Amino acid sequence: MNETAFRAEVAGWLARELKGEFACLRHRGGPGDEEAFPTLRKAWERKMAEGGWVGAAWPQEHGGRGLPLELQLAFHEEYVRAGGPGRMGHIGETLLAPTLIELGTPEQQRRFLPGIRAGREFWCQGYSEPGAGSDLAAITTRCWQDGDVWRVQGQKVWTSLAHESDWIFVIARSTPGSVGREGLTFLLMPLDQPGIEIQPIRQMTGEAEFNAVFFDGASTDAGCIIGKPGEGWRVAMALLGFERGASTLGQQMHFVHEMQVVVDAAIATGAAFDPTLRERIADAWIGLRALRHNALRMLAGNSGSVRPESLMYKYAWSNWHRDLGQLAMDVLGTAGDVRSEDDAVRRLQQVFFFSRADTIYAGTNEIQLNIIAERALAMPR
Amino acid sequence: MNETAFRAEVAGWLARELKGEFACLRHRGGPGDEEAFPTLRKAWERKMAEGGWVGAAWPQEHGGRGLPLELQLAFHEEYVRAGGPGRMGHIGETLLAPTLIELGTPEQQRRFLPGIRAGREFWCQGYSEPGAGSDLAAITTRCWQDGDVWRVQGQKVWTSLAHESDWIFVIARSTPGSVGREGLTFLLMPLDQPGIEIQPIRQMTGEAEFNAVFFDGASTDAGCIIGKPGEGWRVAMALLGFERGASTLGQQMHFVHEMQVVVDAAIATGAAFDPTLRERIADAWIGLRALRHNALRMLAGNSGSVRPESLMYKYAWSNWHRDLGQLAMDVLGTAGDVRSEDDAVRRLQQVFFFSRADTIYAGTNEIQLNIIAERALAMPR
Amino acid sequence: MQNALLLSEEQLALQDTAAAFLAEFANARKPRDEDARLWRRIAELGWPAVQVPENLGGLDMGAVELALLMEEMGRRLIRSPYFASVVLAQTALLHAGGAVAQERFLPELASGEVTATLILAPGLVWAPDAIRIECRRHGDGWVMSGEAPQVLDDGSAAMAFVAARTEDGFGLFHVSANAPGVERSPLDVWDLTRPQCAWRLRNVRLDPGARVDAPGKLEVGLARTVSLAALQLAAEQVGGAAACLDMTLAYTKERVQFGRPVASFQAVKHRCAEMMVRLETARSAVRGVAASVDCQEDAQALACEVAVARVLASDAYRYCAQEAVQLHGGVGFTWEYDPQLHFKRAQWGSQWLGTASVWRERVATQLLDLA
Amino acid sequence: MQNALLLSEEQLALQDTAAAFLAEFANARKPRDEDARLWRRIAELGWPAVQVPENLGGLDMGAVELALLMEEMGRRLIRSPYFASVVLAQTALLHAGGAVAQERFLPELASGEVTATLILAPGLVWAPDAIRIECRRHGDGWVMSGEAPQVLDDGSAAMAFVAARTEDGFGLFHVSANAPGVERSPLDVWDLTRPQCAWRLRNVRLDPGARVDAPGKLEVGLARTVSLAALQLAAEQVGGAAACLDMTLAYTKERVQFGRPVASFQAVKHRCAEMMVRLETARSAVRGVAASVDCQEDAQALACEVAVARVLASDAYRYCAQEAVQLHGGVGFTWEYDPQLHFKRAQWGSQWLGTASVWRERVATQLLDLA
Repeated sequence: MNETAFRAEVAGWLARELKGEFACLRHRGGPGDEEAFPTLRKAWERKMAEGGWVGAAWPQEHGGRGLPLELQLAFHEEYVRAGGPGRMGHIGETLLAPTLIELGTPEQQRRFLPGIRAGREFWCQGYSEPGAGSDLAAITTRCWQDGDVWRVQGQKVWTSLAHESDWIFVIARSTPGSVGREGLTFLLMPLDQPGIEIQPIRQMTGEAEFNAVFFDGASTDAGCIIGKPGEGWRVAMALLGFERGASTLGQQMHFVHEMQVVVDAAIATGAAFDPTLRERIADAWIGLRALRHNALRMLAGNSGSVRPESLMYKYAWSNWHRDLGQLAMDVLGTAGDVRSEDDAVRRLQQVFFFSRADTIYAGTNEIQLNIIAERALAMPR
Repeated sequence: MNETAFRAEVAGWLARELKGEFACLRHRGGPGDEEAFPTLRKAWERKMAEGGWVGAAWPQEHGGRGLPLELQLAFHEEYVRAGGPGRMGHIGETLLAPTLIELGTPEQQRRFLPGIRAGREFWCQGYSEPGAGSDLAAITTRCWQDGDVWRVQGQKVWTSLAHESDWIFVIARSTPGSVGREGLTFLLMPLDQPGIEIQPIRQMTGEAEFNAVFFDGASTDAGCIIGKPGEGWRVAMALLGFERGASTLGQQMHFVHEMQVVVDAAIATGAAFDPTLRERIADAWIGLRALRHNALRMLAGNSGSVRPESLMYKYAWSNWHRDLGQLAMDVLGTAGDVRSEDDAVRRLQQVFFFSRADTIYAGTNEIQLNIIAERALAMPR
Repeated sequence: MQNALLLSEEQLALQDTAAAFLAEFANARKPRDEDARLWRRIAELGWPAVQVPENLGGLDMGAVELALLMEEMGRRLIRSPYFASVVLAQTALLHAGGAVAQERFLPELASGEVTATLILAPGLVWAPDAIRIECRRHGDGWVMSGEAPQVLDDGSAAMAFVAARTEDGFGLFHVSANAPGVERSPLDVWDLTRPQCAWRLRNVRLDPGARVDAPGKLEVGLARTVSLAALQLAAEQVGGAAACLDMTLAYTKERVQFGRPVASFQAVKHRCAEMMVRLETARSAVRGVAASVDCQEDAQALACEVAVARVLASDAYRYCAQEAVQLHGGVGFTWEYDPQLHFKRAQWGSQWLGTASVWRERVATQLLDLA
Repeated sequence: MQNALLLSEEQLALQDTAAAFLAEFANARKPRDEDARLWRRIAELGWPAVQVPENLGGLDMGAVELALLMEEMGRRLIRSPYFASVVLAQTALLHAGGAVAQERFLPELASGEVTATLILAPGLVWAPDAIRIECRRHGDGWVMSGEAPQVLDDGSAAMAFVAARTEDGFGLFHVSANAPGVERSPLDVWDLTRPQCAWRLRNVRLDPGARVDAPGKLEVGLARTVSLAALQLAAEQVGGAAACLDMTLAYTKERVQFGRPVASFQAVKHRCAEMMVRLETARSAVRGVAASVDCQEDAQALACEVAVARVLASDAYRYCAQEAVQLHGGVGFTWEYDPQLHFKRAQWGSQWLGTASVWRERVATQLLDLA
């Protein structure tokens, strides 16, 4: 399909649908704002599914449209340009589904993909534990087979949107006494069962979009493990590999929006005349353009086997975003002290506070630098 | 003695003596400029000695004037304010002499202090080796007693002014097979002997004020070791402890002079109107004032047993100085590309290049941060 | 030359007492209705009196003692009217106020019976052009109108000293919080340890004695007030930065990942060392500047000296708070752990009494433009 | 949408060839009299022709190919007239020159038989107010006078294209290096890989055809020249930064202290990782911008895009060179090890064609003032 026509199709659909009851969702949701309108955003997911936009990147045989990379990019750009809300279904659509397609059985694919594709089943992620953060392989949550089912005992933490999800994928230790990356198993678990308790974790803003998830003999049927028992680490890492797909450019379009909000605020407050803030605003814009160039380079994939631009991408965007948050507050000045109902101010305050999590979750800055040093630069452990 | 009167005495003496043949020495010499007029600066040391200014801080029984701390500070401030040249004798006067006074025998004191006090014997330092830089305890230079003398075999490196010195103090391994801080001995060696060869090390400016010193069975008589054989590490560290004395404020007065040269250059070049450079100039001035407050706090000594302000002082001043050098070049702009005969430009270029050594010698930045973390913050190794 | 950085026995004792008291009574995590009780204890200790002259019921100490107290209060994130009433209002009265006003207000402020706040241009800077409140002659007295959208006041201030525009210049006025026409509403602030109110003044009638500035002292006095308050804010920030480092050390020494305490990783060690360097540099600056300000007459020279403390402490606190959040990992981002409290207060403090950029520019002006 | 960052087979081959050739012929440590021989080899490879149109004897490639070559030359610290003649002089002719001048000069410049340089305002910026050279009508021709105290010219340039003030504006003129009145003296520069000369012009007679700018294209063309040259400087800086990282990795993996390779210390690892992040960010920016400039018509938009590459590459090179010096420890500071060569060139490059601050301000103007 011609890209221009495709962009027109996306933009046209969004212009028709993202209004009326959904109008209030524009530029809402996403990390730092997940508590905004969760029910309505689930309805929006079903609307998206009806439009054929959920799983559009999946192969056609799995219910997708098999969109090539450049159209995926075009879709994300148009979506964010139109103010499309943060996606409730993205963990299922962009992380679990590609993993199922690559590593799941045909039966698992038939069982789970349609619910995701329809915008009706929502997923969350059970990786980190209180004692296994940066050291993810230190997982102590246990699992074992018990007749027709697998059971899980332990605790996961930092689970975004668990309270709004139907399923969780979990990595747990199936070989008693095993250590590190060995002896782990990757399970798909329904959340609505007596053996699972979800507790919100209050974050520094006072909101709670992360959760602790407690498993007390919770069960799932034996067909719900991906890969073989003991292969969980490999599956878990394959899933994380899908994080650097075309949706990174969608994330960047959110950043473009935030950047514009900062620029508008600077013009409004007079911060635009402060030499230091001018320079920081220019640096933020420069950094954002560089993120885009870097993402395109990553997607072009012609930088050899080491692919430094991929290994550094999470570090680069999270620190850029954190700096933007600090800049935003400095642009607001003392007015930033007060919780605001103004959409622009609220957004900037969210960026300031929530971006502090960006450099921590999904591999802290420190872990990212270790990874770069060891994998990209081959420095000794 | 009244401080005001003392300052007048110092200033008056300098006004009388630092002229005529010595006029060209004003603001010359010191790290980065040690190749300037070495012979004349030695004559200046003798002049200083005649004026009673060499060893003025030493106790009177060792030929000093027993100046209290506040008058030492006053001396250094007046000296640099008058443009007093970098001191050729400072390693003997401020490092070796206090060590001899604290740990040397009466005989050693009688033998070495007068030559230093008279501005006639010059000393240099033999600590680092090619394989023992940050890891100073990895010393492999050997020494052994051979009848009435001790002999030394090995290589020292980064020895400032060795080619202009008469004596070197050396730390070498006296216990064969010992490792680390054990089995080392601290020796005083005459440089002018067949077993010693001095090779200049060309630094990035093209000049050579550091040297490599090769010992091939070089000898010194048995009375020339400080402390007992095997106690060398303790002596070496005691000597380094004298580096944070009142002379730090003298060093700061050199920095005050350099800061003023930067400010003058910024006004002359128009860099003063560049918002970024303005801010950096202000930051440099702020950092310099903070160094002074920190040094006074360090000398007041009432911050408990950990003394964080002492442990961080070397890291703080060396990084401040390095930043000043970068700022100076940015103020000069493209004119900084060309080697200049203009005193002010030359000084700024020296600061730029030579300050790169500041964060390396006498404990690199990295070693300084380790020391801070382990000693001041009690973080585990 | 006496080394000004040498603390006396009395100063060290004051510091120790404050540290012990505040460790016990820290209220950042306690309900707001505890605040009044803490304030009574602080008043009993005499802290509101430190900088007030003896003849007005004060202890007649100097900026060094005040800074030592502020540092300890900053370390414990104390929520109290101290900053507004002592550091702002008292300082303004001491340096811009007339003798009559000083005699009228300082004794009760020194005793801590009542508290006050200060209203200048937004952000508490001395910028006449930005003053939004107007005060017109009205009979013998005055009538005042205007808005101060953000005032450092937890709602308990009995009065504000308000810099207002008059028909022929500016004046500093005493306004009682319960005067008719004064409307005060609490703001929903991020930093819960530093409450703010909006003050709206609608035709507030003031008696003839409400104008408190001494003739000819207003501009210099308020400029000096801002400098001295910025120095004390810097002291508070040093205490906060120290708390950030301490809690980060405690957490990383305890937290085990990859089979060893996080504090044993060299990158973490260097980061903590860098925190210490910035913190202790700022502390040296605050101590050194505090020891000199009481004899610094020239306003511009005072501002340059204060800039050293203000810039370094504000930046150090932001840096240390940010690092505390980061080095706590996941929990650093939660409500339950303390890094977030410092993170918010560090941001708060960076925007009031002039940003670091504003203070740097004061230094640049002195060095580059007036040379 | 074709991903502009995808390099073609031909581009990858050009890069590989350049890397192999330059690894062998790098001349930064060789005597100056080797330079001419290296230049002949470079000319044989056709590199001076990359951006010249085919009909003028060129290869008609674009900014991407030129940037790939510049990156490799930067990595090897090549000392040659390439930057002056190709990146500066050719670019000026291509964008500000008239057809006659292009036909006259580009073929010989593309062949590498002769080289040229460019003289604009000091520091190679397009700032008409700062142009110090004057050119007056004289009969049919012109007479030029003035000084260019620092010109990128190793003494071998056969000609300079000089932006000069005329009676009614500005013009770009061809000046032969051996014309009477031209006095050229080499400068004693710190960065020996980037030689400079002072040019003094005393009543230099120019023939009528010496004015080379196309009517109406001077300002836009020279602004565009500075932008495109700044992009290529950025490419060179990326290569230099990469060399700094590579040599630091090699040294720290080899150097043992405390019984282990220095590269195994986490703090060193994180520092090298940070170097890589800055370097690769700059590289992505240079590649991305190079892929778009040939179709970017608007001068201000072009400048903003180039600013991304210029700011990031200049800062990354300075950072990586500084870190290379530091992480080499004592030897990093010596003449014999290469970090100093990069350290000097990084400083050099940060000051020409507009500092990072200047480019940031261009972005700020576009975002904040023209919005």
